[in-house]
Amino acid sequence: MAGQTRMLFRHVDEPGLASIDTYRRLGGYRALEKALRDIDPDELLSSLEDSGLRGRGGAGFSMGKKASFLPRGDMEKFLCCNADESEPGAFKDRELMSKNPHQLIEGIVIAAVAAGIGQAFVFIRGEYWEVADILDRAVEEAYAAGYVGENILDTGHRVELVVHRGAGAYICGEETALLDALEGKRGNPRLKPPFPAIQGLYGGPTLINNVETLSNVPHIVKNGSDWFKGFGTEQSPGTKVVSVSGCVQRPGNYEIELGIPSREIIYGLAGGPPEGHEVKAWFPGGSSAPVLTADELDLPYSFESMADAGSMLGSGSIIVADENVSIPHLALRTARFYHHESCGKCTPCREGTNWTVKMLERVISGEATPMDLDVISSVQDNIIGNCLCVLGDSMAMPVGSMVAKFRHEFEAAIEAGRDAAPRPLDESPTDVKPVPVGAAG
Amino acid sequence: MSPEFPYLPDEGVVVVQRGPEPGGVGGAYRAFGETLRGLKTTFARIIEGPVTIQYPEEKTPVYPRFRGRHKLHKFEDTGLEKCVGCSLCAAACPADCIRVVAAENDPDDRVSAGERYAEVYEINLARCIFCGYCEVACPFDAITMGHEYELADYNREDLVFTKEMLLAEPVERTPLRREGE
Amino acid sequence: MSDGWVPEIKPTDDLSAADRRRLVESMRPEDAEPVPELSEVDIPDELRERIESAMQKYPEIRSASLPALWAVQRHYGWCTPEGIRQAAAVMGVTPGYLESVATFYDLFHTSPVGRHRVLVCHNLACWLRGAEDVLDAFCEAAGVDPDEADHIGTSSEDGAVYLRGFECLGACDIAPMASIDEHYYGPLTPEEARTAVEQLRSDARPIPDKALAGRETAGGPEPEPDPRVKEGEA
Amino acid sequence: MTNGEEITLVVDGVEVRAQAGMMLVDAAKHGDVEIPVFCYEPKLGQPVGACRMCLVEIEGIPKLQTACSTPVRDGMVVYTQTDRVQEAQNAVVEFLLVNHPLDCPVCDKGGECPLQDISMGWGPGKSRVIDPKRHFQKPIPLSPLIKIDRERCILCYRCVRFSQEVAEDEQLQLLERGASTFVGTFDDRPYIAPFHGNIIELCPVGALTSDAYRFRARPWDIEDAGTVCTLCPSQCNIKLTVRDERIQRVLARDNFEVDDGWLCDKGRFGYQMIESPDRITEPMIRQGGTLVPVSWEQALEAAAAGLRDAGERTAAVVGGPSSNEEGYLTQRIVRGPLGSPHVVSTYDDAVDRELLLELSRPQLAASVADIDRAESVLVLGTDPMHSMPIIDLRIRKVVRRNGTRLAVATDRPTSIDGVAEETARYSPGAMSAFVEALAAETGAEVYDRAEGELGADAERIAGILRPGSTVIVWAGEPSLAVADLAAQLDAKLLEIPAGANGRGLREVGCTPVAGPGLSETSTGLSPTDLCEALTEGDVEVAFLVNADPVRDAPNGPGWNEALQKAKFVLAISMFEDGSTKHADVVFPAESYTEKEGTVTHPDGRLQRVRPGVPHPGNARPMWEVLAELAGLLGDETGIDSAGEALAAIAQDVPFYARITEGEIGGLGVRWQEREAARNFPLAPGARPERSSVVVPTSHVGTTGGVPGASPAPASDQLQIGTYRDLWAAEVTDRSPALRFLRPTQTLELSPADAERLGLNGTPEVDVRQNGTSLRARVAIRERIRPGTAFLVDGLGDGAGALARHAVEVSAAEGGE
Repeated sequence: MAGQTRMLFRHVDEPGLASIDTYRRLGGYRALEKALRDIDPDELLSSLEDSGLRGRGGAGFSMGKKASFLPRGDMEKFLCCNADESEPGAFKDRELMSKNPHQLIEGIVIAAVAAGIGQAFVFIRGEYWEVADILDRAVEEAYAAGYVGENILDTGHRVELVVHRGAGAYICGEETALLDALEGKRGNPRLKPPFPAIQGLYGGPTLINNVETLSNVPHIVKNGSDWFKGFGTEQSPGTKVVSVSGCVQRPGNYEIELGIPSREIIYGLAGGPPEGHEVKAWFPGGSSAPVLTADELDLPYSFESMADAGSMLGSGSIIVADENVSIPHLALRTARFYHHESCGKCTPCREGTNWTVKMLERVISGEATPMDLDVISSVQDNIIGNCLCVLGDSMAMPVGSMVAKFRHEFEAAIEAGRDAAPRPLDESPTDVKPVPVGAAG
Repeated sequence: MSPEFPYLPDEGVVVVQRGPEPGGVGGAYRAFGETLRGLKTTFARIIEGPVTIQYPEEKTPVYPRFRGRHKLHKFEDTGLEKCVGCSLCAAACPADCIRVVAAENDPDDRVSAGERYAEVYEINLARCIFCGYCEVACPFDAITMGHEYELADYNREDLVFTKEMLLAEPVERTPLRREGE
Repeated sequence: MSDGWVPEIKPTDDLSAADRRRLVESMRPEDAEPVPELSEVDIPDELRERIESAMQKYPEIRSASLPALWAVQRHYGWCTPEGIRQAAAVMGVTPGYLESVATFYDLFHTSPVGRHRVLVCHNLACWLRGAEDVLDAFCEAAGVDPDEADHIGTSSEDGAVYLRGFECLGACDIAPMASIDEHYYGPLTPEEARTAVEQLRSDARPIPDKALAGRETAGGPEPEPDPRVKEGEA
Repeated sequence: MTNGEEITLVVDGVEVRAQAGMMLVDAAKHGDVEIPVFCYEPKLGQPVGACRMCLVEIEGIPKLQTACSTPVRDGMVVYTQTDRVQEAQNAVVEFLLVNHPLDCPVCDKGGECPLQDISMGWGPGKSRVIDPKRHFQKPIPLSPLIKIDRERCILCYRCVRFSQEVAEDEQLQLLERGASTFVGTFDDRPYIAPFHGNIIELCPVGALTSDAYRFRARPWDIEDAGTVCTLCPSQCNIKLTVRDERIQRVLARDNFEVDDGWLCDKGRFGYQMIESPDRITEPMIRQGGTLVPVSWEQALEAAAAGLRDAGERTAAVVGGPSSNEEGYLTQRIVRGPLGSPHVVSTYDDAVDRELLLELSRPQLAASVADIDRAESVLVLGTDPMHSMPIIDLRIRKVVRRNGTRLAVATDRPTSIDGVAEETARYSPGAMSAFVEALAAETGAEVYDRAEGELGADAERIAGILRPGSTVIVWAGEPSLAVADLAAQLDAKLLEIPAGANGRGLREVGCTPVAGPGLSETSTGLSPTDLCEALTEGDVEVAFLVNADPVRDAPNGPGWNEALQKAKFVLAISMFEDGSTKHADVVFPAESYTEKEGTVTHPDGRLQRVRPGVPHPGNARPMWEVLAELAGLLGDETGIDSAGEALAAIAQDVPFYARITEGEIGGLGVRWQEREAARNFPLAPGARPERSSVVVPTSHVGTTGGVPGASPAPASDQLQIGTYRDLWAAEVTDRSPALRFLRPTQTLELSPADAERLGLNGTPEVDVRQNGTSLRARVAIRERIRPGTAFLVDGLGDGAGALARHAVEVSAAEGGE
């Protein structure tokens, strides 16, 4: 099928790929051997930097550069693989880990060696219990085969790897919250600076990377950074796994090169909406990206063009809504998710998500007025940029964009809600009534 | 410089224009006109009867916004006191004559609506200047200025009005003065 | 006089002053929960072993709080106060600390739950494909209130099934889906939801053909390999 | 955090000078710019940046930054008033009020509420929220002392951070997540910890309120009166909230050099004792077996007559809470006109004057703030939680934030064991042996290095003490070894005295071995001997100044008998207690809220105690009464004011020379830092070559006190140590709020001993020694050294007399 370029997903349906023997038979762990035996860590690091590999978790920061921020020295340094994939619409890491766990382990070990790290963790979300079991087995195999542990392949390198299971909190995907959760605390984001690269896990320098990013590492090491740059665009080389879900015929993970038209992904690869339906709105980068409309389907799918369109590529998860979907309901569903997942540490996010949900509920129940839509918009503006981490913005941006782009639908929803449940306007919609004031004098 | 005496005519003498001679209609009007105009008001009031108020048998009427002795209020429906003992009146009082000591409500035996009620509420009327700031400050309209002004007493201590006294229906009602009266 | 705006004053709660006084008087210094003395807490050996082995895996003991709570939940079915106390005693932290952590995360239950835990995803992708109907079907079959299940989770009366509308489970490719006893199943129809509940009631493995574990990659069959992507050898 | 480098930044167009590394919020204050904050509180440690109230615009940074967590740099340009900033501030206030009820008129915080102030100053003025707010059960008791109203909580994290990062009890926690988060405890248990009252003061809204202060007053009804709490040696600086001449509450008055701005619950809620209806408010004379109120003239005359008759057979016991003035005048009366050398202010048997001088040398004295600067701290012989609670918080702070290395060497497990790098346990009474071993380990050659367990412990402890930057916080048996240890390590000493003003009383002459200013004087009887002499009749008159030896002395029953046998007892006391029941004349004592005078902190800081409320009933300033009494006995002191009393002390104590109330001021002054410290007397004679360990002889039981050896007690015996529990105090009994904390007698022993003696599962035991017996609950504690067990002293049941004795323990017979 046109459009797919399988690098990470190569041999994905090979039976038994998750076992070390199959993985090795297909060329696995050769990159690690090469990295440990033939390249010295500094060179390794610079080749990762040269490759231009950008973080696949959402922010899109250069992975090699991030690793080079870690201070040199003998202090204990940590690597955390962020496998807390909780963004609605994203499921690429699950597939990467469950189908090919050794690719990830190999990437982790190489990255750890390159950055002089001795202790690595995989923070996997608690819901992925099955995947964590697969990963646990793979780590055991890797330990047994000497790819992980005290003296890897007799080269004197040490990398310990622990799979740490989360317990259900979206916020732990935020890198500093992930650190707190890994330290056994409530997963609250920390203030930045200090950045994790300087002072992260247990106060030590910490490199945090996404599963997909680390899974790319063996390929770069094996084939060289120039080879890697042959894929994708100049700014973001390599392939990208795009998760397509929602109102499409073939939801799933598609590994593509960035820059192909979005229409090709949604209609070409994923089959587009069911017969007779049209795309009405789509999230180009998970539920936290501002929505785009059908008019914007022909934009090339890349970091830059999505940013130009006022949205973002994020983790590369496309959610498609067709014309049967009510945007106010979609907005409420989105807001509810962030309201539920807000950690509660900073005020604008905690109260802003909470308030937005209440207002959207009123929109749907018909207790709102069009003026409330202005309040909703203004509340989203008040959240954006004022929070401790990006979770608040993640709600404010899509909800704000929905109100801006589909305001007529919200107004219609208010009307419809009012007709369905008529109630006098002067009656307070809340159950809190002020104490009446008696006649004075 | 005063002229020498005896002075001569035409020298330093100012000639003054004199009014008309008395007599005639004009003269009569000039003599009684203003007086009659005054009497018109007098006779007009005669038919209204006497204006002397037989105080203390009768009370002096006051304007609606007259600021007399304070009153505390209760909710008509629940009978709870409106005052929650927030002490804002005491803070606003320029004469420092209000003393509030609050206490916690017992939900089983509620005095006011909130958590708090005024256990002690005293106004020292000997110090009060009846400025009405307490009324303005009150967030619950619990205290208002009434129309009672007969507040003299033999003992200063008796001028300290307690909550119970302020809550009680006033015994004496003072007639209201209407606009234009 | 105020301009008609009146502060919002609500009556205090239903706890009477006498009750409150009794509550205060019942509080003894020894009721506080500092770090429990290990010798005063009776801990099942298996639980203790699990927690201790988790503690060894990390540079700092507190990192073991999530694994310890998982162990407690495995052992008792939910994070019982007694279980939390036991874990706290082993780890040398206060039970309050562990409870605080436990209540932060969605997957820890701090109240009793049914035998089989069904988490029905109702986030965007699943919702777009009819998750609400699936959840309703589950609730109807289990005989629980959908609204309660949707918001806070609830268990069926016979204690067989715990149902909860869950935020994204990370399996939008099989939407609408559910996680049953930590295994993923989807895409589900309301009919299958009802079947699953019946199977769970008899403790059978539910709807096996819908299990994610047996599925192929959703991206379709392997496309023509890109010539640039080389075979295994370096 | 700051390195002292001065930098310049521009805040709202005004150039501001500040130290590099300071947080912007603090630096802006130098330019008179206030940036609103909720969660920021430097006392709680690193900023968390959670409330987002302090957002400001910084040139060159696109996003608004939190001023509470941004360290200032040279040349930084900051705007706090731009439209963008104001919009953000309005937004945050609006968000905070989404769930905050607007019930200010009933809220206890109304009028002194930061949320009110900030809403007024930085808020939008009007809320657009019409949606329902979240509901919780309204004020529920979080502990018997604090109520929590979760609806009002704005989740600023302050209280939780206090519990986790300052007091480190970790009982108070955030539960649930996001907008449902609330503050609570495990399983809804009460939050009971010795410092938990501080969260009331930390709370920026009315969510946490003091049960005792609830609805008692509004900020405009009250007056503040600053003074010093003399309930323990911490001498924390406090602020009394006074309404209608009654104390309504006690707040902390920040003094970094003393208390860091914290207060323990004893200091915070103990004020109720002062209003106790049981207080003595009139002078009284015993007539026909009962005390009857009389006029001051009669009482003074009777007192003077009693003292005059006894003359040199008088002994004075000055209690811990007495001020320097009271102590000075008492010893002046006793030493002057009466000619007696017997003045004591502690029940521990005194050291000789040389050792006293050695240990009190100004060069050796650590200030409290020295703990912050030290690289290692040794806690020796005491649990600061019970003896000087605020030090406990400070030690935790330096360990947590400065990485200070902490060693603890005590007989009983302490509350700071958990944060210590090394701990060592010795048997009760073996402190001196341990200190000698430790001194030897650090290189003092006059001592022999110890063998076996003792040696190993000493080596471990010595291993983490850093020479040149150590503070030794100690209490217990004074010996030259302590001074030698300090000398070896070039360390500084902070001794925790038994009484609240123990150091001051000693320095103004209330010790049998030295006169005012630790001058040479004829030596009086030590407390134990004094008790015996009173019983025997060698001393006839006891003059008790704020002292209750029957309760406070380890040998309480002995003192009871001694006072009963005494011919005449003059007591100055706040309450009728075990000692005043033997008194012939009683003067009403002042509390620290009524007193005027000075006290000396254990680190040598003179502080002023100032009256905040009037004297109850007929009570009078005690300096005045004592000066009058001195006059009646023939010593015309000429003291007519508290200031003159201080001047008299300054004259007699050379190292306090010329100190005045003005110089002491609000924050106090350490005498070691004044010029006059040079007048500190030098020890006479050369230092003895080898220490003669001064062990309180009379307490030495069958096994205690033998250096280096603690022979295992017989198989059915335990060696007893006692400790003075923080709550085993009169203030606990007399303050209704604190009464629930009164400890019950508890025998703490190790699991091994419990096993050995078959006490597992036994709720109560009888502890017997040589005919005396007392009943105690059983508590099994992991960290207790096998063979030893501990009882609470100060409960009035004579447990103190068992200290260092081997006792027999058996399950209680009969039950209650």
